[in-house]
Amino acid sequence: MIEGRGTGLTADPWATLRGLTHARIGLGRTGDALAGREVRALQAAHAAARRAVHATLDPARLALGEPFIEVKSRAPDRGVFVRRPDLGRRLRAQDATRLPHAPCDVVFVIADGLSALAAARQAPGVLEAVRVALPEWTIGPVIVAHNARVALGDEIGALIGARCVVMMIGERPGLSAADSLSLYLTWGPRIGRMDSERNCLSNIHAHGGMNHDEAAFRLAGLLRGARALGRSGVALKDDSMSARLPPATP
Amino acid sequence: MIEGRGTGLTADPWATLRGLTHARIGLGRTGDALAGREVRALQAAHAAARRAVHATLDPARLALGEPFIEVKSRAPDRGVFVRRPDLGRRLRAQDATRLPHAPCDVVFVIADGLSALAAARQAPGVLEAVRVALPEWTIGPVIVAHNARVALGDEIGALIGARCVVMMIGERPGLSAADSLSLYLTWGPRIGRMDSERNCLSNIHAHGGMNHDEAAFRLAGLLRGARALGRSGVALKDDSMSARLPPATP
Amino acid sequence: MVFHATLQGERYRFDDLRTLLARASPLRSGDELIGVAAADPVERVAAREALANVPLRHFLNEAVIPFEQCDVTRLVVERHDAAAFAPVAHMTVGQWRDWLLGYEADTAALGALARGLTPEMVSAVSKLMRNQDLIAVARKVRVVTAFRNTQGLTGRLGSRLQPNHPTDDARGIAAALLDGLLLGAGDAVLGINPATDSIETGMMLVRMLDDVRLRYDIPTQSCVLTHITNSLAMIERGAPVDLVFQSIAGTQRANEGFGVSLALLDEAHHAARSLRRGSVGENVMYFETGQGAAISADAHFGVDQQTLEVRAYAVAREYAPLLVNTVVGFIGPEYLYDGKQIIRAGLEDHFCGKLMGLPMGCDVCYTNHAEADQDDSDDLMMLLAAAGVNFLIAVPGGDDVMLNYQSLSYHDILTLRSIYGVAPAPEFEHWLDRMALLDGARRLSANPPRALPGFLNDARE
Amino acid sequence: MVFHATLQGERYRFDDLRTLLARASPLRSGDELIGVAAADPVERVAAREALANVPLRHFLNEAVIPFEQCDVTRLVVERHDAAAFAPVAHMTVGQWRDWLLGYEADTAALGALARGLTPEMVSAVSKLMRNQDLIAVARKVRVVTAFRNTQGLTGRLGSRLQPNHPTDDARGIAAALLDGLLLGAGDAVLGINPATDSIETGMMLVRMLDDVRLRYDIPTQSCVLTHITNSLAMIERGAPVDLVFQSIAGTQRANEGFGVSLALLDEAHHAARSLRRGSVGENVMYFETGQGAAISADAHFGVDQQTLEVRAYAVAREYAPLLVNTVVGFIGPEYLYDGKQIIRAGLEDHFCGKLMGLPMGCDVCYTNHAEADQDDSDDLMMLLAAAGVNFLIAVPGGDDVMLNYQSLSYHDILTLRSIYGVAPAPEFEHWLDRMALLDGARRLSANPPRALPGFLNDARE
Ligand code: B12
Ligand code: B12
Repeated sequence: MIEGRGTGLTADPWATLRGLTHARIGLGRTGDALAGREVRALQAAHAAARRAVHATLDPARLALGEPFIEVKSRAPDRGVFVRRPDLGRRLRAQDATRLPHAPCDVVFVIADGLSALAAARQAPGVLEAVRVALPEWTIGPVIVAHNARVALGDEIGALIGARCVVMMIGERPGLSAADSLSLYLTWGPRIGRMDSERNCLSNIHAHGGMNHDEAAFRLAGLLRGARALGRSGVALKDDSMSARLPPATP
Repeated sequence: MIEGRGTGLTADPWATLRGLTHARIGLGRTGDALAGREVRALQAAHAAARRAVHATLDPARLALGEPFIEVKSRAPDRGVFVRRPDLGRRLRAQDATRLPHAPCDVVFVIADGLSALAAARQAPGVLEAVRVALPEWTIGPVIVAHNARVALGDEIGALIGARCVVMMIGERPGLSAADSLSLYLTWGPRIGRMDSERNCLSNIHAHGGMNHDEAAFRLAGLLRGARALGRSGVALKDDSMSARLPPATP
Repeated sequence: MVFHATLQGERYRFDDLRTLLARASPLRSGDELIGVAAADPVERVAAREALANVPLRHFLNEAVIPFEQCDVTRLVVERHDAAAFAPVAHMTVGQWRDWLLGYEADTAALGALARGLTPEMVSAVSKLMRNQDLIAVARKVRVVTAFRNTQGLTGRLGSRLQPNHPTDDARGIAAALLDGLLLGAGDAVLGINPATDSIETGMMLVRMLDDVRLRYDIPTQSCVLTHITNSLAMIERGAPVDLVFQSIAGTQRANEGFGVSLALLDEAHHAARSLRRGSVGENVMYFETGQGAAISADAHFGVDQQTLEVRAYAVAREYAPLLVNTVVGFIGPEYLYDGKQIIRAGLEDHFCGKLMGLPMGCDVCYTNHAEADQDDSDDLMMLLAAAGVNFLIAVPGGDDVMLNYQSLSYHDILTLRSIYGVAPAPEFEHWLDRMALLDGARRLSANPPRALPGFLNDARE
Repeated sequence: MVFHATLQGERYRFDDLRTLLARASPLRSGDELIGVAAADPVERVAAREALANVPLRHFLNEAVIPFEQCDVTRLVVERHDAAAFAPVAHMTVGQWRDWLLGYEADTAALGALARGLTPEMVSAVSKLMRNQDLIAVARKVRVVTAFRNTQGLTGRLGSRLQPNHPTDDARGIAAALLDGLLLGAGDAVLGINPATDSIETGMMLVRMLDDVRLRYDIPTQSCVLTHITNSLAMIERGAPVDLVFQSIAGTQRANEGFGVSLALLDEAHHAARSLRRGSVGENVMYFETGQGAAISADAHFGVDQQTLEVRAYAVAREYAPLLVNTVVGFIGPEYLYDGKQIIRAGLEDHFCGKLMGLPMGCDVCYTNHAEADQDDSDDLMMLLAAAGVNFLIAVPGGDDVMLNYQSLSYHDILTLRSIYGVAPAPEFEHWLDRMALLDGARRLSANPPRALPGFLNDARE
């Protein structure tokens, strides 16, 4: 009754299909249940993903090649951060007063979110590509934020005086990708913005996710759309796919 | 379908029986389930019992009327105590060196165990009655022990040089009695004694449990038996019931 | 109104219904986060005692969120059916709890009650219930809905097949879809969360799902779980949309945070029904909810997260959905800290949804920042099966590679079928038979990809 | 032997089988207490990987506690049945896990295996199983035993009626006994834990239980759960002893701490059987076990508490018991910290006991110093019912007023009967019928005390 991956005797009929997705398809089965090796593989991935949640962001290892400003939210550590999203959405007092007022079109925040790994691995690459895609935009100082939630960008953007803020933030780590980044774009950032007033690009990572160039391309499209519309959010759609042929599926 | 306690209309057929036990008999029922008021009553009792676990023993309020020696186990607080029975079975270093060598027939230890309340409410009364019941025995200094498990008596008894140790210790709090005391008697106390080498009298409390005089009477019987046998434990039986008529059922 | 209870010699005071409900709720991190949880277990029990004595009628007079500030409150008030409420109108919350567990409260009686209940009543009574009570009552309720098959029948357990992919790659999704179909999942819905917000991608996915359905003549429905405005756009552009999806919450403000309004839901409901794509029924909406959403959107008005959740069900039932599921462990430990809180919330949500008259399903799941693991999911799925849940969500191997969390696997559904003797929707079961996917003992065979030939035309099989 | 595994680039080493088993065990406070738990979740998974690769045969060569130091080890070695072991002899632990879950491993195959298994094999495989696996396999196993009724049949769930009293007051006990019988509990055993250690009191209680049984002609068995030496004394003095009870543990040393030896158990077994009091069967022993007992007695030899628990089952099966139950949540948070650990351990114990060939029941319970509550008990009782547990313990209102902990209530057994469609032992069910305690729907009526007239002769009824 055990079939699927690695039974050895017959050629695995799932082999080709497995190349199409990182999803756990065609798994070995016994009776109604998953084969033991799959259960253990999932447990191993779980243990690793849980470690990733508690990793911290080391700006030195970002290799940004440009100056940046480091800020922290009001959540003092990773344990509190996980339980207190409210604290992760506000700058601690000393950082709020320290941020320069430097009006610009857009400010980018590299934020740990729930995966510092994601910020470290994806954000610099995406940022570089975005700069190229937006030659005419004035871009504010890069901010590196610790223990940050998406809405922390609202306060940062407002203090800087940016027309738009882009949070480049680590998503909750998954089993297949513990380093997946999202970009959250908020036009007219200020404390109290709702999620429906933002747009999102997610799943930026190297395990079958969106690559840096694609992310930058889509983000640039969204930014231009937001500027034209005068706002971001539900009314603004990601129609970058129609903008070019053939559609990219990495 | 709801019947039992307090339905009002018909006389409660369980009323008399309920006088015979503190057990939750004849409870209201609905469908297969307990009536809601019984579920809530249990939850209320649970909340109270959990508080009792974390209560601490205040020797001043024991009103012992005689000198006593206070000792602590190696468990620094209630939280650790609950998780580390090994620490609750050994004296902390400074107390081990402080205890006098004072050979005697029996030493009594008033110990919080899992209910400081039980020790406070029952131990002094039982102790008083035991003294009366054992006029010929030499009794060592009373010890008051914090964060103590039963086996802590082995070390205490050995250091004092007592022929026997009696732990008067708070049992895990129950819903109906959060202040139930046990007496554990160990002949020839020394570190490493097994539970099969002790005897136990339990459920000493005022909610339908054993009263202080009864406990003292039975303990005296066991102590005499242990002395005669030269040991305590499985070989020694509590046959105090046969020693008198009528049998006591408080 | 002010409520009181005396417990263990102490007198407790609760300033209003909202506070009383919050203090009576089982411990959970979301309520702690917004500071409405009981200070300790004794206060919690005192609140339950006080709550037990509140007449159900009182809930018709005291709103937890003012009428003027929230259209969900207005909806509840306006749609309250006094006739349906009549059988329990004279009861307190405590008496009602006992009535619900009584033998007379059978499937018919409970079904007739739904429209007479407000979310706050239902939330209140759940707080007086142990886990076993939530299960025992919920299993007596049946909510049957239909589109291309019939969901919610006795002895049945539906499953949503969720073949997500991080870049919405059509072939990657098809591979995961095939995996699920071969394992007998997908009668509740073939439902993809698209990774991107692109309407074009959405159209492509809707078409692809519909093609598969037609090619193999599968009696099921499909859904692309994009924002409702995108679904409307897709319908306008002629895409074959079966079900319209939306995440909803229990306050007007939280729904605004999701970019939706009652009017928008109404519009979408009508648009989807106008397509007349159902064969055996006309339930066209699919909603997801989950404790914590309104708190996360800072739109909670000091109401406990579970009461807010049940208010979302009041929104849902306006639109006669085919499927509603709580995402329970999905939102994270910020709101449900560990396995224990997730299990309790899953049972509450299912119970409350069913009582409100919804075809409740559940996404039995946990995130990697929560204190939970597969054992907790195993427990919850078994308990929900005992409670007669309408459907459960399943993904390949239990790992969603796009949403980054662990749900059930297709295999878990098989396990539940064996242990609880339940089957998928009858129309779908018949299809499994027709495609020879079942063995002699009516168990899923070990089906190689070629059992559904031509699925990925150009992938070698 | 030394074992290795490489996980996420790191190489892990486990010095011997004992260590490997301990590191592979799910997290629990008892293993942390003695310092044998895995250092972190990654090491735990690595240990499981290594364990999966250990051939079952290896367990016949490496003892976790030396042969010379422990009579339980000797018992296991001497009684190992190589013929019964043959069907799985070529497998690794990992392969065996998959085999157990496969469809071919049916009731007959699993039953034939029991005597070929050592406790360490069984413990090992349980560590590779999720909660659902423990349930799915256990429910395939049937262990049928009998005395005055038949326990363990398919579709049945037995219950122990536990009418304890803090001073062993005969009338107080009778009142609680009556309560339980009227609620249909007690087919597994009418079993009193005497508060005191007095043989005379024990005799009084045994006689009282036997009187009740005879007066109402109840097809069940009784037991006074005193120390085995007391039971022997009672038998000698002519008391009507049905079952002999004893707490047992998984090492010789721990059993010494309980004041028992294999020889003593043997003596008691023979003494009880010689009374020939059973009517439909001759299983006369009743054992209780529970994770943590050997650790508490400082008799663990560095072996994890779950493996030690399964070793206790090897002791139990020597004496063909009618009933065995783990007391799971009873011993306390020192060994099973919270609801999650208790639930997991309950499922493990049931699975392992069944696989070893024991008629496993469970005391679904928690103490007031544990991080657990009724919801956890509700969950575990439901999961065990799904797993096909032989019997569960029940006390009035779920509150044991003598042992100071919360077990199930008689009502909980009714709930399980409804939800899982199970009934008490057939002989006992027939008796409930005869006494007109069931209603038309075969549910327990609301029976007033007078339904069993004359129970407490002098108490007004
Ligand atoms: C958790 C989550 C939710 C939760 C959010 C609640 C919470 N407190 O966490 C719930 C279940 C409520 C939710 C709802 C929705 N979500 Co969502 N969600 C996620 C998820 C799984 C993880 C997000 C994360 O890790 N954030 C990182 C942490 C560090 O930041 P945070 O500050 O704690 O999280 C905030 C944001 O994540 C934000 N958020 C969550 N979803 C969405 C969606 C959009 C469009 C925006 C702007 C913000 C947003 O809510 C959080 C609280 O403010 C992602 C998938 C992924 N791989 O990232 C999808 C994802 C972001 N969500 C998505 C969608 C579509 C939605 C919905 C619009 C679905 C619908 N049709 O209604 C709704 C409404 C969102 C809204 N406007 O609020 C899409 C976005 C696609 C896109 N490119 O636009 C994603 C990528 C998943 C998907 N592909 O379906 N979501
Ligand atoms: C917990 C418990 C157990 C646990 C102990 C393991 C543990 N680590 O906790 C287990 C399940 C293993 C157990 C076993 C037995 N127990 Co016991 N147990 C209890 C209980 C419920 C609570 C004890 C308590 O709160 N202790 C207080 C804390 C602070 O101290 P501690 O150091 O943590 O606990 C130690 C003692 O409790 C000791 N212990 C436990 N039971 C017994 C029994 C005897 C006779 C002795 C000397 C010591 C002893 O074990 C613990 C670890 O060393 C009591 C009931 C009650 N109301 O007290 C019955 C109780 C003490 N046990 C009792 C009995 C009879 C037994 C058994 C002999 C049953 C049997 N037939 O095998 C066995 C063997 C005991 C032994 N020699 O080790 C009786 C004693 C009657 C009497 N007057 O002699 C009691 C009163 C319950 C009863 N009436 O049935 N028990």
